[in-house]
Amino acid sequence: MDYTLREMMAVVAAREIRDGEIVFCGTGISMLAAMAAKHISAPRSVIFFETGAIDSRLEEIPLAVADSRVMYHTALNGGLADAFATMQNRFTGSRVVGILGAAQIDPYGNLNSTVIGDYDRPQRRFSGSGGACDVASFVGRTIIFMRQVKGRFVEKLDYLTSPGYLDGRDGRRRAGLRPGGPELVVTDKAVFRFDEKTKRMYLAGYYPGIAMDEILETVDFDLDYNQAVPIPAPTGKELLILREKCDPQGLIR
Amino acid sequence: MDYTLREMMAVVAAREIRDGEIVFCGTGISMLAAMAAKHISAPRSVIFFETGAIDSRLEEIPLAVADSRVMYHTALNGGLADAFATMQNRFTGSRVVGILGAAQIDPYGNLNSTVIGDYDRPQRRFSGSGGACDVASFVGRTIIFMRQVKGRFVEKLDYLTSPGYLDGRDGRRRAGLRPGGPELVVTDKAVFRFDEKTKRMYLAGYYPGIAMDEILETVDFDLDYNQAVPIPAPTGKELLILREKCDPQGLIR
Amino acid sequence: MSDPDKCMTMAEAVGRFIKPGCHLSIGGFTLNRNPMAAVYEIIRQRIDNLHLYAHSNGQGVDELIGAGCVRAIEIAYGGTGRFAPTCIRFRRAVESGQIHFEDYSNYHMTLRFMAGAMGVPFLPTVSGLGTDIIRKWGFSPEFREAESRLPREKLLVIDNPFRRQDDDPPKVVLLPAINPDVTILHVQKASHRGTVRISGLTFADVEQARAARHLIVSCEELVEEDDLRREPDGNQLPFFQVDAVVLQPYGAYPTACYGCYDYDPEYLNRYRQLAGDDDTFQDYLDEYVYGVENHEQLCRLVGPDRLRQIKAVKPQGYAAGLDRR
Amino acid sequence: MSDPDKCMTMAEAVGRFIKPGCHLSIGGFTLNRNPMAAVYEIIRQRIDNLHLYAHSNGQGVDELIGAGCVRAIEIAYGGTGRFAPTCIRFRRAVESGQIHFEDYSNYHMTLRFMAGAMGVPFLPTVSGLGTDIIRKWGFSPEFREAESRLPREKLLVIDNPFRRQDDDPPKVVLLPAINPDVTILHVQKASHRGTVRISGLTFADVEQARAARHLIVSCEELVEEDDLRREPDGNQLPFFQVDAVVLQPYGAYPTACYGCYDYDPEYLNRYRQLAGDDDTFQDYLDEYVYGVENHEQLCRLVGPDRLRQIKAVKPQGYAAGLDRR
Repeated sequence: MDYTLREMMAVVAAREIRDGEIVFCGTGISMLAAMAAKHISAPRSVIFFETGAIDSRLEEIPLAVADSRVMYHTALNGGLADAFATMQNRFTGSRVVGILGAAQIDPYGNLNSTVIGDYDRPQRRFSGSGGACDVASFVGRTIIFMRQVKGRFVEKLDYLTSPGYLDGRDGRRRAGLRPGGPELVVTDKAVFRFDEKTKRMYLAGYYPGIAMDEILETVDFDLDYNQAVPIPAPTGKELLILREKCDPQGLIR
Repeated sequence: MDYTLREMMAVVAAREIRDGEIVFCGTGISMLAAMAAKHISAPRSVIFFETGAIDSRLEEIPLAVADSRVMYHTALNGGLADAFATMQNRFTGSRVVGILGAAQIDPYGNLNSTVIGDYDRPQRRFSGSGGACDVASFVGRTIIFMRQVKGRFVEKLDYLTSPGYLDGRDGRRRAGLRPGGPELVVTDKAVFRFDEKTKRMYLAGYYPGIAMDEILETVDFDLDYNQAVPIPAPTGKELLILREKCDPQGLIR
Repeated sequence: MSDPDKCMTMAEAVGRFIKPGCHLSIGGFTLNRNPMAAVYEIIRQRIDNLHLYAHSNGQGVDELIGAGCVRAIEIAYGGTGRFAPTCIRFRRAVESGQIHFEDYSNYHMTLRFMAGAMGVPFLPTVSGLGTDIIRKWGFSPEFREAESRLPREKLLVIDNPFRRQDDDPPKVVLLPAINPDVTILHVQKASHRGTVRISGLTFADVEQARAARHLIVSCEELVEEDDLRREPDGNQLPFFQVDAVVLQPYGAYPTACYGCYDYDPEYLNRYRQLAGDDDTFQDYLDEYVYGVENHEQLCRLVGPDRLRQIKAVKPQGYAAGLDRR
Repeated sequence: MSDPDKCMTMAEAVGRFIKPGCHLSIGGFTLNRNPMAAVYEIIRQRIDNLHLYAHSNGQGVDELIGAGCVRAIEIAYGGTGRFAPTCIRFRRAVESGQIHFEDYSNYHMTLRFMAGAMGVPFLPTVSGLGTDIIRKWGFSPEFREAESRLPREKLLVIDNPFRRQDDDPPKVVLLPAINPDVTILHVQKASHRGTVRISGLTFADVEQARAARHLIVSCEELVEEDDLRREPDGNQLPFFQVDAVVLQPYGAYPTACYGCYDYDPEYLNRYRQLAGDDDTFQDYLDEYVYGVENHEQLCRLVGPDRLRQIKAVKPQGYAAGLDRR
């Protein structure tokens, strides 16, 4: 295998980004995916950071969404208030695809990036929402990066930081949220999507060389895996884009 | 008399502005007063426009608060949202003195700049609030310019555009407004203030050469005039400032 | 950078986006940066029944009303500074019952645009408590009921649910969001893609732009996207919020455009005179609006001398010493 | 222009405005423009029991917590990008129950500062409906009751009173305003009077500044007021909102300051290692914070070579090619 699993993940997500979309990115692999998408499938997509940078010229990969690298040659350098308003805005928000990550995900694509254990006195504390809850509440659709390890795909989150489909079906509508929600979960082993009606997660694809069991044993809830298909490995061109155009220093890889 | 009544009005108001205050101005005579204050009593006062200009270098008198002349050499060129937030802000708002004008005033310093007659089908329509209602709601104190003619000082306004003391005493508090309210009314004949307790208007002073009757016959409500004192005419220095520094083209005079 | 070029003529932009009955807001303030080329084009295309949202957008609003394009207006201030302390055709239309109207304050209207831009149903303020702006509603219940895009309430006063201290406000006024079908701005610079740079005060332009479904931007100068990106801190709107870009020198004339030209006192004084009477106002429209095919022709009609007189100087950004009587 | 000169040293500014128990917010975001010189001075002056309001103010917040200055924090994100996906001392303090904490989203915190800046008791959003950010409150009722400056409710969900159309939001979340005693920013340029110019992203600095009773601004460069006024469109804060101006080159170090210098990967990597253990963290503080008298000395301690490596280049505004592993 001449690519890393993180490269595979970035490519799989990049392929999903549509031309002309506004791509909300966090740090790390989500940024790599958004950068790659501009070279692969979506040359007119716009990279957009919650810190207020729009369409940055990313000559080097930023190590945080506040990295000065996101401020260079932008269409606009605003602030948080502008950025989140653009996502909450009824006209622009629906054109945004958000890329998120989390510590835990449940069958309906809800995310936990706050705590493992009790909220008040957690076993393990994470960063917290940042803009994730906002993005998940506002935008047209989201793509979620997860690590495919035990304890991450759980029946019930320890803390629901960012809304997916809540309790499924029209759960978002009932809670007062807009349409939207996760479209795709990308891990280091597989890809998951959500049933159109029930909004429950199913296995949609698995990577070359990954056995089905490796996936299923990490998922703590009932999972439909009958629709799963093999996902093609990154092409040479895709890898070249990642390595030469997006992250030549290998900071994310 | 070697000065116009408008000059007298501008000087009287300018004398009231305290050093270091942020002076909210409208067009016309209020701008002249604010400009003059910087040369007379309040060199460190800051002229501030609802359009978002702060501390403009007014080399020529603006003919509107959006005149490009207010945008030159400012500390900041913002917008309406910034300007009104600065006044509504609990820390900066109390440092602002607002200068307003109106078509009608009542005994408690409430102002009408909207209509004479019925609101829906008025005899006479005026510009409406603009920022006046906001300023009157937010800032530490206001100074009001009025013309001293029949029909302007009325028992009951046809439309209450901008709050003074509402129905007097703690009327502002009862309505949910902050402290503040008008401190001074300056007309082309006289100066009025408000009783500390009842918040009702009284005659505080009259201009040189003005007979008491000229004032009283224009006021449609009971007016205490026992505390009225003569107001000194503009000094030569004050007139020089107005004519040479503030409005050399005589656009307002 | 391969986005479609959004440039078009004003006639195209107005024709494509502004329909009869459309909910519209225009940028600028009283006598500065009103998108007058667009206003005149709307009048020429005789687009009517417009629902206008205005804070203090003086001259443009008055001409749209005068020309009969406006059915209803939500407004804070109908004035054009010293040239018309109360806008003349606005005043006449209200006094004669020709338009539906409803009054707000400038901050109220700003908050309403902000709410629309932010995608929230309302924003709060403490402005206006105890006033008739809160008590008296301009639109009738029937009008509101029929116009399904309007909120049922002009505004609402609620108790402050977070009140704890004595000096916390006991009540707040909630102002409903505005989302116009179209906002039109006139700015100094824009790129073909639509990235926008405004110099000087921005008024409520940015909020109005972001609140709208469609945005038309006319500009004094069409510049390369790269030029604007060399100093992105100075830009106000990203390209993806703009639908049409119109290169329109003197597009704010006869109002001012900071850094480019001043307002034209002669035009505005003449307007005031002619607007005072229905017949002479019709003459004004016939000569200055219907009588020309586009804004370039209006500029030729007033002539190069006049335009030279109002040319802005540096560093002031206005026509220093201009005779403004 | 005769305003009093607001310039003072960081020791004076911190000593004068920041008191034990004070409600504080700092500017910047994760690893950019944190007012680190001020943070280190607060630690050196051993000011404790601070109530911190943070969105994603990574490095500065983590060091204040680690040094024991913080009693309670309201926060959206405790991370410093790739150098610490979860801030290390923050994590430890929460896991060991050393601080009171309460979670919000970044937009929630931004709105709370905006509300404070605007002088309204709350602002609305549709973010967070259905989540534990709304259901689970971090501060206990007793803590809230005792802290009379906190709102009684973390936030409130209400029905949208303007709902008319099906696609209007049925509910909104109201976020209570924050008005810190002090906000501290680090910026590129300020004048003696206090007029402020920030280059690059402003994050939530302007809202945080305007929400506060007192504002301390440290700057890379102290410039003439007139210089800033030649292009006032680029300024963010007027002088009358600023209480103290501190000339502090490298005042954001080891975080970045766009256009001036980058973050220092070596410092931040070392910090991560040392912060992971209570003893080595104490060593870190002893050497880098308590062991120096001021920020100039810290800069000397890390040495000119390191500062040269992170120097920003033009036009990028960061240290192009910097080894950031």
